[in-house]
Amino acid sequence: MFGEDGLLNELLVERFNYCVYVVLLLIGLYAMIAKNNLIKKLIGMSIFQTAIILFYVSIGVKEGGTIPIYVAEHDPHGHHAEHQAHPEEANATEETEENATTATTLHEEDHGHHGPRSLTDEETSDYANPLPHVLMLTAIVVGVATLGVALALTQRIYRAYGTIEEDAVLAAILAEDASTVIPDVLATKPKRTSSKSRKAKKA
Amino acid sequence: MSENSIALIFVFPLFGAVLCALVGRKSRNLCHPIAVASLAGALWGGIETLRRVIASETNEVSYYFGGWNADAYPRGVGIEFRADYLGALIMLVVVGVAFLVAIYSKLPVAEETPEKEGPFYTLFLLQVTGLAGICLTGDAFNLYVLIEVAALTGYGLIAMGSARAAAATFNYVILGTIGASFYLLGVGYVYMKTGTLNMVGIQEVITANGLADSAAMQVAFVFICLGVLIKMAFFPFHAWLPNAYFHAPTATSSLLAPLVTKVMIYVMIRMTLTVFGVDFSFENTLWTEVIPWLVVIAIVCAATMALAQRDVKKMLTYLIVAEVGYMVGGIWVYNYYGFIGSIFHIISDACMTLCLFLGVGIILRKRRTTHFDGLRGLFRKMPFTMGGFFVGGFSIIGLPPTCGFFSKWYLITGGMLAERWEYMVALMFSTMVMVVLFFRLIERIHLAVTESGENIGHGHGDLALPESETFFDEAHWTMLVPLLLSASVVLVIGIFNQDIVNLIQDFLEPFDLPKGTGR
Amino acid sequence: MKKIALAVTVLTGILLLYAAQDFPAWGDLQSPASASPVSKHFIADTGVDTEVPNMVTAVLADYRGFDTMFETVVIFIAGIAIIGILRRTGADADAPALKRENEIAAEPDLIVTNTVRLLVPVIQLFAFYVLAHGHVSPGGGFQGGVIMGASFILVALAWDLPKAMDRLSVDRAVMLAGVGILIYAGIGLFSMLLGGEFLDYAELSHVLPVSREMARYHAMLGVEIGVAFTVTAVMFAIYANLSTRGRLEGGL
Amino acid sequence: MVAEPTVVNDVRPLIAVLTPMVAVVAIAWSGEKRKNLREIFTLLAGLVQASVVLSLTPLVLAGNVVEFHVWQIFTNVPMLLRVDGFGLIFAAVASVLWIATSLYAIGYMRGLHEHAQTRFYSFFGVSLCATMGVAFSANLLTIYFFYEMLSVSTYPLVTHMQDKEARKGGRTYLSYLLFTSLCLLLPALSWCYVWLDNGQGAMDFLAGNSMSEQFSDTTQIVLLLLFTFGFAKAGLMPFHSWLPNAMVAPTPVSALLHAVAVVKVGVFCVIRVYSDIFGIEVLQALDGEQIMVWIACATIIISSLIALSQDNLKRRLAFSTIGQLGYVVLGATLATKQGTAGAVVHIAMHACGKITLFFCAGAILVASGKKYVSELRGLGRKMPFTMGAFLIGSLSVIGLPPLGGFVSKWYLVLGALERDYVWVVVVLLVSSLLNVFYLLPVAVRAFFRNENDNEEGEGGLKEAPWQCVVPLSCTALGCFGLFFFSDVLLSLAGL
Repeated sequence: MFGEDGLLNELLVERFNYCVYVVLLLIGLYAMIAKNNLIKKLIGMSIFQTAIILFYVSIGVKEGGTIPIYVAEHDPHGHHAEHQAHPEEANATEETEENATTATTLHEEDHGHHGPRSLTDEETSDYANPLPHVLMLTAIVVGVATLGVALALTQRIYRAYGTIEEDAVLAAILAEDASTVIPDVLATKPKRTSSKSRKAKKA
Repeated sequence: MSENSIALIFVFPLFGAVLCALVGRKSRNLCHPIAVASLAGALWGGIETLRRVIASETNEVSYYFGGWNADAYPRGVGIEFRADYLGALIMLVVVGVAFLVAIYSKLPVAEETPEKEGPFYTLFLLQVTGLAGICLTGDAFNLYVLIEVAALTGYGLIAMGSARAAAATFNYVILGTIGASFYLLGVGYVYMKTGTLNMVGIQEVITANGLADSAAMQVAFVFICLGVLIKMAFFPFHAWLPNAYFHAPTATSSLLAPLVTKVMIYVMIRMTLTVFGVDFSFENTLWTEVIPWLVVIAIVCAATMALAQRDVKKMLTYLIVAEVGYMVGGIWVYNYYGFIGSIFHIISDACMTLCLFLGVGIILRKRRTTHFDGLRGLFRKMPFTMGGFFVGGFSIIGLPPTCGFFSKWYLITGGMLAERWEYMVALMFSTMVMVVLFFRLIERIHLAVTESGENIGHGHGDLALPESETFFDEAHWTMLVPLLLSASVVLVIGIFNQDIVNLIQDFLEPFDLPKGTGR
Repeated sequence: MKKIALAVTVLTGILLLYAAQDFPAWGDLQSPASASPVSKHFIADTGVDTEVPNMVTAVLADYRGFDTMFETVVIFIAGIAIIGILRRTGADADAPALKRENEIAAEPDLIVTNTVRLLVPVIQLFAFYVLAHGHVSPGGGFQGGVIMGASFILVALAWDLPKAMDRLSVDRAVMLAGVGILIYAGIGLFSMLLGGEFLDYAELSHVLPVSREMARYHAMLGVEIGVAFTVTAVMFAIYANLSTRGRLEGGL
Repeated sequence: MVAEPTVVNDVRPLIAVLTPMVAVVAIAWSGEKRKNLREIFTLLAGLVQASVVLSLTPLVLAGNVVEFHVWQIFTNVPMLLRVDGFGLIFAAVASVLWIATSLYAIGYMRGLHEHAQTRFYSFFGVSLCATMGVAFSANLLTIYFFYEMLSVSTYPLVTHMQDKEARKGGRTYLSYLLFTSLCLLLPALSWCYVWLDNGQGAMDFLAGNSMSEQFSDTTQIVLLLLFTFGFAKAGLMPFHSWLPNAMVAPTPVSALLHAVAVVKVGVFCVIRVYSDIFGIEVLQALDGEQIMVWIACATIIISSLIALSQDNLKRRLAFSTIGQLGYVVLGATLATKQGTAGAVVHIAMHACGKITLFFCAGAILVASGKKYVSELRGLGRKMPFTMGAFLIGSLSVIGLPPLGGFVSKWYLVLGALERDYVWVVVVLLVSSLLNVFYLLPVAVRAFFRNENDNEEGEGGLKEAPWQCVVPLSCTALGCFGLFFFSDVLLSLAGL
């Protein structure tokens, strides 16, 4: 696994992104567990989640692919718009398309319909995979929400214990525990009756 | 409407939640009826779904959101909800438990979190939405989103209690996020190697491409399991659970304690059976030899810790951790009966934990404490409440004919057939611990003895309890009825376990799990 | 704790690196994720299915619209949970406000307020642009909503919270967030009532004078607006609660 | 199994089981305020139950079994009630003695002004329901259900006094019974259930014995041990000490526990497993099965020796019970027809004898407040009926003709001889001698020793209330009756 031609080289050169995410993730994980300050823990949490986002986005990359938004020639509305508003421009694109190598016939057929068409395999390889991006939008949102709630908790803890250091909070909680007396429900009742009877005697 | 029953399960609570948020500030009293009504709707949808699953030929019903069905589009383009017996049963448990807790929570919520009814019921209903969704979703990433929905609502619901609850929740947030992130990472690996997020799709690709030996897939499995284990409070990762549930408001702990850990075990079953497949999950010695021993340690340690508690509610939280060990063990003994036991235990444990937590909530409300010392003579005051509570306790111990007996029965059978003696010993040990725990409780509740052993009242003549203590003081009906209902559900599930087990067997049949030993 | 953390970190690192050897090459066109039928369908057929040029938006709001609905719900939950956690009730509410050290009861700075006065409309206009143009360019409900929320937060920063709350009170924000969810889920429910599955926007073509594909296109705009409502409102509500520890008064 | 018995479907077994439960509802409804009504319900339930059970006798004597299918528990394992001869003997003994115990309990509880009598009668009813269930169970799982039900429902009875001692006794009681049933019995049951996959229905008591085909000898021995000790109610050593500890209970409970319901349920279950799950032939053929005989014999001898040293009358009787239970288990382990029959009949004989003894102990407590053997001097003259009954009960337990105890011991000896276990016969004789040593001195002391010291209030000592005396006289007469009508029992037991 650690051969000279093996992992290290491969990791550092070919899979640099993956390495970066691993490092970030470990930093975040360590901070979440080891840090004493609650806010620092949360910073670790953010780093941790960011690392995962980086990883996911790396999956979606395609060599030579662009962002997953249709370029004008593939745009389902592009043709309508071009034909109606800018006929010359549309013709120009048409020419470049015909010069292009891909799927001319299909394209012309599509042209006839003036509607959207399905992209060919080779065309699809020009776009990055949109799915990881979508997933990460969700993950980001979840991360933000978690962070928000965690910050609110931190404030609540600070309000109650006046500190955001974990060990200090723990010490405060232990002190609180030690001072709480369990109310013994049954034991208190007879006293009350006896005080009543005492009153009765006085009367 | 019937074909949309799956959607109804969460449409009702979702709209109910928003409604609660909207009316919550102005007219707080409306929130409770809204919550109960929307959960009743969800329950109807759930029953309808189960009915449809039973009626269907393949024993499963798929529902494609946005109409991206698998016939016209590649599988996994849209999000699929797939109700099979496993998912439908556990979803029904989730909704049913939530319905009972919703009725129950009228008084505790108003008293413990005053002026916060709106946010409380909003989060409550969304929690149910998330949990029910987890049981049905057929998409690995959607599962993550729903896990987070359940987790976030859980944080909010718990932290609405005291400052102590907030401090406990913080731990939960940290561990919960680590767990969910590990799951997310695992799903990322799976997606990278298979190119799909649909659970069935993943399984197909694993078989087709022979991914069983892939390092990335193995690590993905480890991460997903790790994440789920953290989320279900499996023993070394349990640290968040006892405090969080202990300090949570009554209604919260009554909802979360029966459901959250169980649903996560469902996720584990789903991952091992449906997503990764039996061959992948149970052939790799990297984890199949490790997890059963972890289970043993988990059960023994959790049971021992429960034994050390002097507070009912705290004790119950540790019992949950021990029960998690049972169910995980049931999966990893890798046997047909083990799986039946595990799945049936999810159902029965949810019901009996509900029963116990509802009982504890009533105790807390009456006595202002759940410490052992505060339990004396409760049986005289609230015979019905305590009767229901005892039924839950008997079920945890595993006495027939409560459902706890049957799940334990199948777990033991599974462990025996798989010749996992260490698991059986751990089960026996924890059973004994539970006997001790519950009869210690029963002794106090029933016999009115103090901690030091002195007796209130003497053996002869009437018990010399203070006069105020002898009269009958039953819980309010909104709290009592759900408790008694849950107790009777514990009994009914036990008595009619055969019907449920048949469904579980139908679900397990295609997976070709080992049924016997090499004896 | 440090030692445990170190051990956990090292173990996780080993696992991660062990897995890394099995990864497909960087940007590999043939990697399973890129070559899968699902991914291909998204790229090749988004236009056909929905007429939306931005695949991310289409996947987000339509193909995986159910995810996104719950994503919005997550935001909503965060807002509600923070309010639930931080709101003071009973005796807590009557407790006197903590006097912070070095508190300066200063008037808002003139330069800052005037700049903000000029900036806010522009920011809000941009938010609308990002929202509405999400179909054809990067953007959408979340992004637009965040920008919109930021404009309110900016007001609160420049003046103080009550000033911002004059425009959007926290109560109203909660309502707005709920309305956002209602819009999203309502569109889903409406398409269900029209005979499709939940969130099957194509069914809206029964009531809209457009084709099934264009119905999806327009419905996506609708749900994005719902998302934007929720995000705007919750962003502001989170800020308002966090910055004042749930007291909702005074500045930062 | 010689011939397949005819199966008759009848609801009467269910009625017999449920009668006490109905009575419990009525008792709880009557409550403390309507004492007489409550006790009438108790007696009424006992009468109904006994008559239902006895009405089944002709059917069973004619070679039928009566069945009632309640519901399906597992695949192939229904909750099934079935009455055969063996079950009927036990059910009849339990239900008839319940009437006696109820009557006695009325006198006892009122005499001592006990608290929480409603609870007492209620749980008494529940225990009876469980006992009936055990007697009529048709398979291992059904029997397990009722067995556990009995464990739990007798707990409030054992801890009835609610003091420290009761708490301790209750704890020991439950921890022994539940530990054994959950940790030994449950795995054994589950082990048996495994056979069901082969379609054998091996948990049913009527099914053929496939044990030897399925398991190796070692496994069978392990199963045998798990079952024998799992049914800890049988009081075999070393799982016996719950029994003396449970003596803190009120005497009617002790009588019920130690003579009728609980301990007999234990040995009943053991016999069921030996003769109907393993089967006599299998056991005979099994190597190492003698270990069970040794355990039973050791229990008999050791418990008798311990009984000698007990001064507390109830504790002495408790250890005597352990020894007598050893006889029953011994009969089952002998694995011969006569041995088994002896064991079955001994259940009835000992029940009748021992309940008499306990009734007497209770009557003495009610009348004089005395608990210890050493205090009983001269009591025989003050309480002639009670002590007379005690003498009869003692003789029956010792096994002298013409009392019931003789019959069962006779068949046990026959069974031992059939297996050529001469040493077992010796054990039986020695233990009978020991019985003489620890039981007779009680009666002797009561009748033939003058009271040396006149203490306060001794002069006014009279017999116990009639509700106490009548039942104990009846059961004492029953000891005679059983001897003369033992042929009915034997034919029911399959001889």
